[in-house]
Amino acid sequence: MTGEQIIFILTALFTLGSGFMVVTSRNLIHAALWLVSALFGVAVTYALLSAAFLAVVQVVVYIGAIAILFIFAVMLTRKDMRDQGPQMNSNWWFGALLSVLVFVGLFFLLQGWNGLSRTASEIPAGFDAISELGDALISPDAYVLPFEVASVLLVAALIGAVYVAAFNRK
Amino acid sequence: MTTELLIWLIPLPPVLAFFLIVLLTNKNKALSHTIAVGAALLSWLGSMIVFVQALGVEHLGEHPLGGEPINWLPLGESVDTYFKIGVLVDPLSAVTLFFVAWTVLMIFLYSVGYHNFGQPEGDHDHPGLPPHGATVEEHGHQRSSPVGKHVVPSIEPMYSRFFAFIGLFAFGMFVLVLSDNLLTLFVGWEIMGLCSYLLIGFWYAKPSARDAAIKAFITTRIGDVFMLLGIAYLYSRAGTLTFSEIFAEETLHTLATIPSGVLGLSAAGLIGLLLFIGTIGKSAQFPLHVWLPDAMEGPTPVSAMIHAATMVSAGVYMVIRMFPLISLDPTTMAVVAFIGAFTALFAATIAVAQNDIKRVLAYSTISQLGFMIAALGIGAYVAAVFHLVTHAFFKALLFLGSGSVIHGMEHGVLHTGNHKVDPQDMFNMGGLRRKMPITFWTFLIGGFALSGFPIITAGFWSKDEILADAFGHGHTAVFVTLAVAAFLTAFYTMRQITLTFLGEARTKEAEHAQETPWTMTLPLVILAFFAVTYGWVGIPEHFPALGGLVPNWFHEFVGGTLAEHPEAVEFSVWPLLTSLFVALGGLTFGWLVYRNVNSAAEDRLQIPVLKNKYYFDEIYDRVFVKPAYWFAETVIYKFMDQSVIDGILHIFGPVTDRLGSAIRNYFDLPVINRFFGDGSANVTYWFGGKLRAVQTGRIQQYLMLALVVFIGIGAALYFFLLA
Amino acid sequence: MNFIDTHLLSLILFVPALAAVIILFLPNGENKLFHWFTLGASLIPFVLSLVVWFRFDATQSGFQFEEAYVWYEAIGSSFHLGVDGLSLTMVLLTTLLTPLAILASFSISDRVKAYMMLFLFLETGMLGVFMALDLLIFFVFWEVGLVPMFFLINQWGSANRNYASMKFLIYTMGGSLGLLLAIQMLGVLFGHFDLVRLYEGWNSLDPTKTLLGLPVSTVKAIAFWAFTIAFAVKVPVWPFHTWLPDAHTEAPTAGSMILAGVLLKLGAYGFLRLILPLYPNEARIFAGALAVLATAAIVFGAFAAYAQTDFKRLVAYSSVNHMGFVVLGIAAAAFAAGTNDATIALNGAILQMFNHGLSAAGMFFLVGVIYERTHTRDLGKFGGLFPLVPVYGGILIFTSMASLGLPGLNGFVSEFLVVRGSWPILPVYTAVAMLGLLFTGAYILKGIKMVLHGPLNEHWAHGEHKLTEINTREILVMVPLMALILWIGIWPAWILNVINNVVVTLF
Amino acid sequence: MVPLSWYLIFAAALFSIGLFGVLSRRNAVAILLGIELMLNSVNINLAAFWRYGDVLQMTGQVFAIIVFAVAAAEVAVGLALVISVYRRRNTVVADEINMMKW
Repeated sequence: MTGEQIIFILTALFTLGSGFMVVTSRNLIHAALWLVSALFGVAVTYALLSAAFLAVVQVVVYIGAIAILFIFAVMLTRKDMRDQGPQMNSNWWFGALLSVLVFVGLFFLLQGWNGLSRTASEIPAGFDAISELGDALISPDAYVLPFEVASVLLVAALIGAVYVAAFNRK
Repeated sequence: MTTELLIWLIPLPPVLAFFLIVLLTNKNKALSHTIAVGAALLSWLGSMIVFVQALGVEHLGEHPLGGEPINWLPLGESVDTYFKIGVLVDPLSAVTLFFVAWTVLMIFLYSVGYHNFGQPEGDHDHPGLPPHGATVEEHGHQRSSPVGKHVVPSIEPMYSRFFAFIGLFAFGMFVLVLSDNLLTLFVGWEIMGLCSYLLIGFWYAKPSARDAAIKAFITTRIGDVFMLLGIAYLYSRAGTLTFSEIFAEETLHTLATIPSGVLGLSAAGLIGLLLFIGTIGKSAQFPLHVWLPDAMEGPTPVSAMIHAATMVSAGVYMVIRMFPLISLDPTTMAVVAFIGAFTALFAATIAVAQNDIKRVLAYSTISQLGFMIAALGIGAYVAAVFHLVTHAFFKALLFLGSGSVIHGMEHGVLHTGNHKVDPQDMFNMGGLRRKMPITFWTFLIGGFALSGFPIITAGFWSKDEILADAFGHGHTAVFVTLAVAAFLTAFYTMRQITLTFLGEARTKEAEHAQETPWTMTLPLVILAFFAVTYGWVGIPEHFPALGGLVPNWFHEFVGGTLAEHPEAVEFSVWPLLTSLFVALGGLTFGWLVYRNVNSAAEDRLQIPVLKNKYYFDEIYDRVFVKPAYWFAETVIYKFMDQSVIDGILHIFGPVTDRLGSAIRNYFDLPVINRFFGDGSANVTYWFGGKLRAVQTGRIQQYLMLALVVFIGIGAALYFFLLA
Repeated sequence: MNFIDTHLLSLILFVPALAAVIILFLPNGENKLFHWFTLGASLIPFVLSLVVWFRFDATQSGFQFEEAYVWYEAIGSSFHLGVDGLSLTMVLLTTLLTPLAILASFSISDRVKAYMMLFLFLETGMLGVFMALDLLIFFVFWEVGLVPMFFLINQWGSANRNYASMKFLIYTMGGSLGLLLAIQMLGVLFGHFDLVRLYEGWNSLDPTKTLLGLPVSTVKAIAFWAFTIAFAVKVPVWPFHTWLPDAHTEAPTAGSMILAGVLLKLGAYGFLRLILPLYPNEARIFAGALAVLATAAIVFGAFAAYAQTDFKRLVAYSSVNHMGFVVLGIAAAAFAAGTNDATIALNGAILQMFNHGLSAAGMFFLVGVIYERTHTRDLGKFGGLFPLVPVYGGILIFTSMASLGLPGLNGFVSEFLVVRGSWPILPVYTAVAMLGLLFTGAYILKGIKMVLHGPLNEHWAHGEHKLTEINTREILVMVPLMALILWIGIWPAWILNVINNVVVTLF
Repeated sequence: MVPLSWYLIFAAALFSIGLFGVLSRRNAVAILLGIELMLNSVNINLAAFWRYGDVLQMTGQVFAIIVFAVAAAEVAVGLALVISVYRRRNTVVADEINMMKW
């Protein structure tokens, strides 16, 4: 077992544990904070995968923006924060069963796939993943269109969110 | 102008007058009667010219005037099949034309006076009712002081209309006389029928006049319908309706030999019989005589005279015209003779008991027409024509005379103002000879002619000829019947004269009767002239003393109409004696009986059965009119149409309705609607109701459900497809 | 002009329909405009049909002014128009009566627009039947004529109009059901509906052959009866006549005029156009039955008319009576086709159709005139009106006499020809029919007696009920009718030439 | 070396946990949290396939970036909705937000 493997396993366990806490903790603030740690674990995973840019974006966008947004939302819906009743609905067991089923199903599917054992390809010398990514995002031959669409989506979401949440609406 | 064209033109003036008066001048009385009388005068003039020219033609019977007929109706493939119409003046039409032209002109002239032309408008006169007189104020010498009120006859409100009608009537008569074929003859015949309807019903607001008009039209129409059949039959068998072609020898021969299949008659016999039924209607012979007495409801006596003296002659004219055809079958001839003789006697017996001055004349007309028919039935062709002509003159004279009498009486009624007195009832008259001398003398002449007063009157010669023919040809039964009828004729004529003119006035009104104006008396005088002189053209050759003085022109001339010139009957003294006896005896007897009778109650001949005309009107009403109406209304309309046919139809409605609702109630509703329609809806509804629990609105449950399905489908796909 | 020359019949046929469409776009409520526009529009076909009449060559046999257009090629039907003497007479009658009927309906003030449109469509429908030389077209127009008349009765009729209009519609529809089937059968057999070619092909069919699995004679007999019943209902032949008094009585005046004047002729026209030429043998076999029905129509029609107390109903029944003579003539002609008697009978029958069109239209109009003024048709409520309305009275008597068949007027000529033609062929029936002729007189005189004659009913003499004289417009309606009645009565050759020619060549 | 399967199984586990959160939590905000987990697991997969596939093709990373953007948008709108609902109904319990039922 290599060191990398050990690091991966630790990271994965940490992430999954945090995720488990996200979905199970009674206090929503705690859940949000557990989310932050789970996202952090995912960022580490990106780093393990040599996707440095993704790891950075994960930290900046997810942890820095989205997680904070959650915390704000939790605070804005304060009443439920105090609500210490059951955080699970009555069908939680069925949800759990389904989740396990999904996991088992996925696992089962993965078992039958022959590409599982492949190893990571070598990164060529002088390969600059970030600039390649930048090129791909803005190159007309590549993904400029989805990129632009994503930006439009963000603008729309921005306006939509403001509109929906605006206070003085009747 | 050629004679042919002139003949064509003779009927036209009266019909033009009719249209002119109806369309343009009906408001102007003087203009209307001027047009009408002028038209009659023109026709008269044309007729006289034609008559004189016809006299000048030798063998007129074989070469009648008339010229080529014209094509009227195309009836088939070739030109030959055209129905042609034309005019014809042969001896028969010539003599008829002569009396028609004269009498028509006289009627027109007489009408001017009769309808009180020149008199003021009536006080309460109303169109459709006879005029009731007008009150005028008589002024004395000082204008401001009226001497008194005075009622005078008032002018007829529908004066112009009357002249229009008689114009049309004259047209019909001329058409009838001048036709060279049976169809146009029938046209004229029917036009006269219409006019008689219009004229009898002239005072249409009087229910009696209105009903009499209808009765006349319908009764004659019964005859007409048969006649139309006869014409159709003749046309289909002979292929023509033109007289000259029908009377061609081979045509007659064919007609006489074809059996008709009815009563063993030959075609000619059946045709003759059918045509004769037309005559029975038109000439008011038994059993269709009932209309003529009622026709006296028309304006007295002008239209009455039209019916009695002119139109009814048309019927006789037609059988005389068709004599060559009718004489082919002895059975038909026997029927004709029987009907004629029977009617002659039958009508005479009724006439005896009538009190209305016009009704007596009406029945005497029926009776005299019976004489002619009977004469024809025994083959006395010339005698029938002769009597037709003389009768037309003297009967016209009598009717006009009676009209004059009534008119005079109406003067009296207006004078006394007692409108309850019937100016037509002879028992209200008496002694009029002093008040109305011209009327009296002319009426006397007419009456004597009717009775057959020997030697001087025309009626004697014609009637004598009929009796002589009957006797000479061995028709004893006819001879006896006619002799009795002639006796009765003389009797009731004298009764009429006695009651009307002789003796003393029986009422105040009769005392105040007045002679009528010249427009009425002038025709009387002219007709009286013919009533006397016309007989002298037909004195038999072998008549004692007189025979041979004047040639028997009439026999020669009229006999020429027939292909075979009829032989004059051998002279025999018995019929002469008989006719002398019945005429003189009847007259004397009548005078003897009635010179002292002063009221209807004293008249011993007022036998109910005679007075009521053998109850024919009542019988016909019960047997034909009422049942016909009952049949029409109850059987045909109410029962057959409304109950049976409509009943059947109305079954369709409910049946379809029931069928429809049955299909709806027992198939559509339960099967289609409830089972399939509502059923599937219910099933869906039920499922929906059950499934709606799923629709919780909770997003997580939806998600779970979606996942379940997703997993299920995914698993299924995996295991069944990939494995 | 060339277009007009070559499309005369189409123009006559479609000008009314076109005018009806134009009326649709005229402003509402302008009653006068509608009146005069419709009158003008209906005069155009009349003038054109006069042109056709005068250009028509009576000496030629066959159809003239023919027009044929592709119409429904798949089933072999073409839009084929043409006239011969028979149809031309009827076309002239239609185009003459329609303007008069429209003039007569100037007194209508209720929904004038719809009324006038229906009338024009009605004219197109009727003309189409008379002109069609294709069975399918014939049937289409046959039904087209039905619909406007239904609405005219149903919407503008008097009290019992619903019943009458339904009876009219259902009866005629029921009759034409067989007609449609028979036409379809002919279409299936021959692959086309062209009448001219059918005339040639139909009678040359081999009688031993089988058609549709049935012997030819059976097929023919079925088709014959289908046609006969359809036309018999329309004529109407006794006992299919009871729709007629109802429909005529309830229809508005102008509707009755057209109904009696033209629509009844459609049935008789069908007999002459289709049955006699197509089924001479069947017609001969069944002529006796037809004659019985015709005689029944004549006699019972006259009796029923005599029994009426409703003036309009009386006139309506007179139509049954008069049309009976048409059928009698047809029956006689069918029985002895080819003989001179048959020719005469048919001449009479066709002329009678024309004549009855004139006199019945006139009579219905006159009834309408008095009904408009008094609002009653009960004969018992009139009486002695002659002094109040002398001109009307004169016209009524004149027209009644034409209806009665007085010689010198038109009815006599045709009735005489029918009697003359039928007597040698069907003597017994003709003799019995004479009873009807007698009662014709009785009911006509009854009508005159109850309306004009007798003591004056004071109700109509004074005050608000005072009867007013017939006005100029109404006289104008009657004048052409009366002129023709008199003209045909005195000199029938002008029209009989045309009729005679077609009778000689066609039958 | 870490085999690809480890990443995939890790991502699947994270996905299932997120799914469990989405299906089971009462609080709407918590549901959104679960969604974030699921999105992240997807991103892990994308990155892993990039790394274990053709490195020169940047498709995986590009998609991951786009998922970031979508996630941001989703969270923004989702939270806005939650807040809006909270204001109106005074609750963020998903079970109580059931206006959409029949």
